[in-house]
Amino acid sequence: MSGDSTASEYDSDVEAAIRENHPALITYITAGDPSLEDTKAYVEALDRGGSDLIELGLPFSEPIAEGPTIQAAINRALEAGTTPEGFFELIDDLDTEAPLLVMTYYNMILQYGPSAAVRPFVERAAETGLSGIIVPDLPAEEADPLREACDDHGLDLVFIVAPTTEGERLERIMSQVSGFAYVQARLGTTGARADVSNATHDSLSRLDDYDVPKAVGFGVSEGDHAAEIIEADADGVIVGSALVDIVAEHGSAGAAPAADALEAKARELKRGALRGGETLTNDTEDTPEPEQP
Amino acid sequence: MSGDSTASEYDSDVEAAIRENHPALITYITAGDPSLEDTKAYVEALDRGGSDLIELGLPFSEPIAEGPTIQAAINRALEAGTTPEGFFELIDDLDTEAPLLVMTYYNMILQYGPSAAVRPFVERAAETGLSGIIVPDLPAEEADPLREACDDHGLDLVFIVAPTTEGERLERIMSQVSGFAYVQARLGTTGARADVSNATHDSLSRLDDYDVPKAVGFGVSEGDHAAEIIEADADGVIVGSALVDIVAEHGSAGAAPAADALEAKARELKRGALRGGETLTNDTEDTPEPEQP
Amino acid sequence: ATFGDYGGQYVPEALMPAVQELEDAYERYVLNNEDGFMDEFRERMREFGGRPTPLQRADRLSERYDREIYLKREDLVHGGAHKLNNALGQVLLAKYMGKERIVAETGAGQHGTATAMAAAHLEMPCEIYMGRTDVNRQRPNVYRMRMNGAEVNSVEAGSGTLKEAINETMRDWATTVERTHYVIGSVVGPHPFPKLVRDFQAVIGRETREQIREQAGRLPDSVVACAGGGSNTMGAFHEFVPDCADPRFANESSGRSPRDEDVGLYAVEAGGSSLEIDAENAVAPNSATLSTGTNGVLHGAMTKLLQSEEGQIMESHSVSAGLDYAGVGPELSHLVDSGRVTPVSVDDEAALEGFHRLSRLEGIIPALESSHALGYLEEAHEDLGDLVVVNVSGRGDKDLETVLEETEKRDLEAAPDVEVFDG
Amino acid sequence: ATFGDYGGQYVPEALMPAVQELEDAYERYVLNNEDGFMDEFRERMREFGGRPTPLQRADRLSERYDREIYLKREDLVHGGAHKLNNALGQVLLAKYMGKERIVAETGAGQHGTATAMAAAHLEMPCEIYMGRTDVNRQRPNVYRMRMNGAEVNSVEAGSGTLKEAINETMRDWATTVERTHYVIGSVVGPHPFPKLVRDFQAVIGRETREQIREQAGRLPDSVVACAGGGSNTMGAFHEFVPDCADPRFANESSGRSPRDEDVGLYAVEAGGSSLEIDAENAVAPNSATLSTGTNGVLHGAMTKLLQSEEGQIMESHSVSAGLDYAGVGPELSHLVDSGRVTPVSVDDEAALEGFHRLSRLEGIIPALESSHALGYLEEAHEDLGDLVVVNVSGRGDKDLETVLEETEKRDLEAAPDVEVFDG
Repeated sequence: MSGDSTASEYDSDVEAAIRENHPALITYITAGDPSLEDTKAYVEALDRGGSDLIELGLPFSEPIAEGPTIQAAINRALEAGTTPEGFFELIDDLDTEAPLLVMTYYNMILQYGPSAAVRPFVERAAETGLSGIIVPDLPAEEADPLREACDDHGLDLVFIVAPTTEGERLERIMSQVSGFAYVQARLGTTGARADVSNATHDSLSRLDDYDVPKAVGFGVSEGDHAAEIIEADADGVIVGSALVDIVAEHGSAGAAPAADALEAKARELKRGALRGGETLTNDTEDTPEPEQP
Repeated sequence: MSGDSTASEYDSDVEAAIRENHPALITYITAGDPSLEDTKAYVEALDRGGSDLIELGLPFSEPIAEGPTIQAAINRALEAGTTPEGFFELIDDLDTEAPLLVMTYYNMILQYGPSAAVRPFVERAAETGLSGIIVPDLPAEEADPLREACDDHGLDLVFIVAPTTEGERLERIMSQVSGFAYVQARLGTTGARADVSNATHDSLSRLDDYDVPKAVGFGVSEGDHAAEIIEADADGVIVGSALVDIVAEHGSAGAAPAADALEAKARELKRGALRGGETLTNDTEDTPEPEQP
Repeated sequence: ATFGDYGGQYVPEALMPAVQELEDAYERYVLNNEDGFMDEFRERMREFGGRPTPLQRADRLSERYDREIYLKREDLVHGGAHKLNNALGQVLLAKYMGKERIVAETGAGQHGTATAMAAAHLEMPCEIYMGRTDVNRQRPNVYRMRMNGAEVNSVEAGSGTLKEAINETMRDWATTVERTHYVIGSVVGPHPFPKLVRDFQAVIGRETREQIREQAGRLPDSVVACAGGGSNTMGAFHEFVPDCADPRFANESSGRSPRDEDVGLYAVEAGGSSLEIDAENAVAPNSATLSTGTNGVLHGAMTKLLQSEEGQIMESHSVSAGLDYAGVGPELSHLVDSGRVTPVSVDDEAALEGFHRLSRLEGIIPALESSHALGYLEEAHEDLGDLVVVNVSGRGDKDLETVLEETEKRDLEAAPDVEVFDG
Repeated sequence: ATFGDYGGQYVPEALMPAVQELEDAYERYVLNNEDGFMDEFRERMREFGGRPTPLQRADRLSERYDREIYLKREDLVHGGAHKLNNALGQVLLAKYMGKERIVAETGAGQHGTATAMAAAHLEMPCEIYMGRTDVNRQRPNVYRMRMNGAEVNSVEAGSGTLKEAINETMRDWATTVERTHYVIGSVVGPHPFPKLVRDFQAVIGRETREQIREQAGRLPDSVVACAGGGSNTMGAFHEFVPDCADPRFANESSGRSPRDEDVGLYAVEAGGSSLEIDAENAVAPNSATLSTGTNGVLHGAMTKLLQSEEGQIMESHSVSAGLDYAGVGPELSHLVDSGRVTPVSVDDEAALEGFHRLSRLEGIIPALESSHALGYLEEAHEDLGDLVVVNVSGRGDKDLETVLEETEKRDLEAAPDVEVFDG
C-alpha cells in the first residue's frame, strides 16, 4: 500500500501528485529486475530521490513498445520468475510517498482473471493501492472495458499521446485523460537518447489548449533534459530507460549500490526539472528584449 | 605396313585371315596405352601369340560404347598424348603376320581431314597398310560416305551385329558385311565377363543363314570362353578387355613383361578357339547317341 | 472486435493513425477498387506472380485413398509459396498510399523473400527483420532477400525467431510510421491486417472454387489447409465459408445465401512432438493454437494464443518453421469457435511422412508447412468425403536440409534411404 | 542428316532399333497425337507443370533500355525451369511406348530433377546419372531427385561432369535398351531426339507468340534465349523461325508462308572467361559452341562442337553449369549456318551482372543460364529493336552459392554488398 490518499481539489492521486509537485518527476523501473526484493529497495530509493510518481513495469514477454534497454530488463525479470501475483505482493508491501502506477501490456491484464477479462486485475490493483494503469498497446479505441473497470475502482487509466496523434483522435483522447497525458516526445520505442529538446516543444504546443497535466517521456536521461522538457512547458518529465540502465549496471553488485545510484539520479532529474521550472517562470515574467542588430 | 597382302579366293585380307585361320582369334588393344612404343611391342606379341587379326583402338575422348576397362585405357592413351598421326606412324612401323584394323569413333575419322570429311582418314589408313575400320558409333544407316571411301581404297568396313539387330536391318547389314560380321554377344558395353556362353548361341543362330564370317566379342577373357564361342559356331573370337587388363596390370613394369603376358594370353585364347573347333568337328562328325533312359 | 470476440487494434498509440489510414486505404483500394487498384493487383499477380495456379487431380493419392484428391498448387506461385499473393498486394497498396518504404518480419524467410521480391518489382525500399537463429538456419533465404535488394536486419533478442522479428518490426514501424508501411506476413495483427491479408489470399479459394466446379463438376466435400498464422488457410477457406447450410455464414456483402453444398473446412495445425504443454518451461512443443490455445492479445489482435496462465506468450515448436507461431489469425479463432472451421493437428512425424509421400507419389516436393495438410489427409481421409482439395501452400526446396536431418532421426515409411544419398 | 548438314543417328548398333522405335513413336504420338498423347501431355503440363507461364512486361528493364522488354517466365514451371516440358513429355512417351524404366543424365541437376519429378508423377522407375563433381557441388538437387524416388548414380570417370554423365547414360541404355527409355535432356543426341525435345519445348514459343500478340499487338523484333545444349533456345525460337522474309524458313508442315514480321532470334552462349581456346590443354574456357565450334559428331549427332584439331572433345567452361557443354543441338547449328539464328555470347561477368540486375530491378532471381540472355540484353539492346522478348528459362535459387562465390571475386555494379550478407 503506497501513496497518500488525500482528498484534494484534483480528480485523482495521480493528478494531484503532478499538480502539487509541479514540475513533477515520474520514474519507471521494471518490477522483478533483477528480483522483486531488489525492486522494493529501488522503488524506495526513487521515492526518496524525489519521484513524484513511480511507474512499475509488470513484465510481458512481447514488449513491442519498448526499446532494447527495457526489453532486456523485462527479460531479466521474466527469467527471475516474476509473476503478476508476486508483483501485486510487492506493491502491497511498498509504502512510498509517491503514488504508484503499473505499466504493462494488455494481455497481462486480460489473463489475470480466469477468462480473458479485465476486472480481476483492476480489482487486485486497487486492493494493493496502485493508483493507475498504463497500457502501451491499448489505444483509446479498445480501452472501454478497462476504463470502466478503472473508473469503478478509482484507478487512473493513463493514455499516451504520440506525435502522430492528431485531429479528432487527439481531442477525444485529451477529453478522456485520467491522471495525466503521457506525451510521447518522438516516434519510436522507449530508450534514453542524447538529444530530447526539439521534438518536445512541438509535441507540447499541440496540447496547449487542453487543461490537463502533461508529462513527457521517451528519451530523457539527464537533469538537463528534464530542465529542457519543463522549459518546453511540460508539467512533468518521465524517465525510464536511464534508470533501468542503472539497475542493469549494478545488477551483480547487489541492491544497495544500485539503490543509492537511483536515488542520486532521481535527485539530479528532479533538480533539473525544478531548474527548468524556474527558467520558465523567469522567462515568462521577464522576457529579455531582443538584441538590436 | 603389316599383313600379307596375298591374292586369295576371299574378298579381302580380313576375310582371308579369318577363313584361312579358322577358328580365328581377333585381339584388341588401345593404341598409345601407355605409349605408342609400348603398343608396338604389344601388337608384335599378340601377333606372335597367334592373333589372326588385330584391332587397334585409336583413342577418342567420348568412348560411349566401351566399358570401364577400355575407357580407362583410352584415357591413359589420351593422357600420353596419342594423336591420329602418331597412330598412323605406329601402323606404318608395324610388320605383323595378322592384318590390322583400326577401331575408333566416327568423329576421329571426320576430323582427320580439314573439313569434317572421311576420305583423308581412309586414304592415310590405306597408305599405312591398315586392312579395315571398325566404328562403334556408326550404324549402317550413316555409313555410306565411309563405306564408299573404304571401297575406293580397298579397306574393309566392319559392322557390328547386336542382339537387338533384327528383321530387315539384320538382312541389310549382313548383305553389306565387309571382312566379317562383328557379333556382339550381349547388350551393353565392352568388358570381360565370367560367363559368355548362353547369349552367344542365340546371337549366332540368328545368323545361320548368312554365309559370312562371324566373329563374336563382348565378354571373352579365357581360353575356355574362346572354345565355347567357337563351339557355338562362330568363325572367330574377339578379345579386348582381357588384354587391356594385362596392359594395365603391367603398366609400370615396362613393355617386356606385358608383351610376354599378352603373347601367352593370345596363345591360351587361340588354343581355346582351336579346342572349340575340334569339339565342334567331332560333334558334327560323330554325334553321340543320346543315352537311353 | 472484428470477428466475433476476436480481432481489434491493440497497438501503441503512435501506430493508431497508421492503422486507421490503412483501414481507409483498405476500404478505398481493396474493397472499392479505387484507381483500379485491384485490377492492377490481379494483373501483376498474373504476369509477375504466375496466377492462376493449377488445381491438379492427384492421381496416385486419389488411388491410395479411394476418393478424388485435388491439389491446389500454390507452390507454383513466383517465389515458391502463396506468400507473394499478400506481399505483392501490400507493397502495391503501400505505393498507392504514398508510402516510401516498407518493413516486414520473417520467420523461415518465406514472407521475407516474397516481400523482397514484391518490393524489387515495385521499386520500393525494403527492410526485413529476421531473428538471429532464423538468419543462421535459413541463410539461402537471407541471400535471396539481399539479391532482391532488401536490407536484412537480424534480431538478437530472445530466441531469435519469428516472434522477436515481429516485435522488432513493430518497433521499426512505430518509429517510422509516417512514411513506412509494415507488410505483415499473415492474417494476424491489428485490424485491418487480418481482412486485408485474407482478401489478398482469397484468390486461392476463389480459383479453387471455379476450378473444382469445372474439373469435378461440383464443390468439394472438404478443403484441407495447414494453419500457422493462417494466411494460406484463410486464403483457401474464405470463398468456401458461405458454402454450408448454417445461415450465420451467408456472406451478405456478396449477396450470397446459405448453400446446399456443404464444404468442410479443416485447418491442420502443427502438432509438433506433443500437444501437451511443458508448463514448467512455459514451452509448447507444438504450434496448435486453434486446437489448444486460450484467448488473449498478441501483436495487435485478440485471438487464440499459446500462453502461460499468467499471460506470457510461450515458445511454440514445429518441424516446420513457417507454422512455428504462438498466435493465429483472429478470424480463424472465430470460425473455429463458431464451428465453421474444424481445427485438427498432426505431429512432426506425420508431416514428414506427408512430405515424402507427395514427393514420391506425385513428383511434388511440398513445403513442410503444406506437408501437415498432407499428413492429415493420410490420417483422416475417410472422414473427408469423396472429393477433397488440399492446399499445397508452398514448395519444399527450402526444407530439404531440415527434412534430411529429421528423417535421419526416424524410421519413416515413405522416405528414401537417406543414409546413402549420393548414389 | 536431319537439319541441313546436321543431325543424324550416330549411335552404337545396339541402340539403333530403340532409336528407330522412338522415331516411330515420335511420329505416331507426338506428330499425330495417337491415343490422344499430345492432349494428355498438354493437360498434364497445365495441371502438373503450371502452364501456360506468363509473358511479363518488365517495367524497369523497359525503362532502363528505353524499349519494351518482355520476359517469358519459364522460371515458374514446376521444378523451376523449362526442363519439365521435355522431361514430362518423354516420360509420358516412354509410358505410351510400354517402357518400364527410364534413365537420364544430368549436369547441374536441373534435367535430373525434372525427370525425377516427371517419373514420380507418372509412376515410372527412374535412374539418373550425374558426374561425381556435379554430385558434390549440386547436392540439393541430388536430394530432390532422391526425394522423388529416383536412384542417383554418380559417375566417377573423367572430370565427373555432364559429358561423362551422358556417356554413362548411353552405356546404361545400350545395356537395357529393350525396356528402358533414355530421357535425353536437351535438343541433342541422335534423331529423333532433337526434334522430339524441340517439339515438347516449342510450347514456350507458341505461348510467347500468342501472348505478345495479345499484350503488345504484334510480334517482337527479337527473341533472346541462352544456349547450352539449346532446349530452351529451340523451345523459344521454333514457332518464330518462319517469322522472317526468307522463304527458306516457311514452315511447310504448318502451311505457313514467309511473314512480313521479321523476328530476330538471338542464341546467347556462355562466353566463360574467354572465347580463346587453350589449345595446349585442349580446354575451352567457354561453352560458345555455335560461335566458335567446328563440325563433328558427338553423342549421336553431327553438330558444332568444341573440339581439338584431332577431334577430341574439349572440356568446356561456364559459370553456369547448365550451359557447360561442348556440343549443341544440331538444328541450332543449322539455323546458325543458314543465317536464321544469330549466335552471340557474353562472358561470366556479364551473366553475373545480368543475374543481379534482374534480381534487384524486377524481383526475379533468374537461373545463371538465363542470366546470359539478360547480360546480352544489357550489352546489345540497341540492336534488338523496340520490342524484345527474353526467355527466363529458369529460376536462380539453385545458383545462390555459386553467385555468392563468384560475386565475391569481382566488383560487380549490380550486386549487393555480399561481404555483409546477414544484416
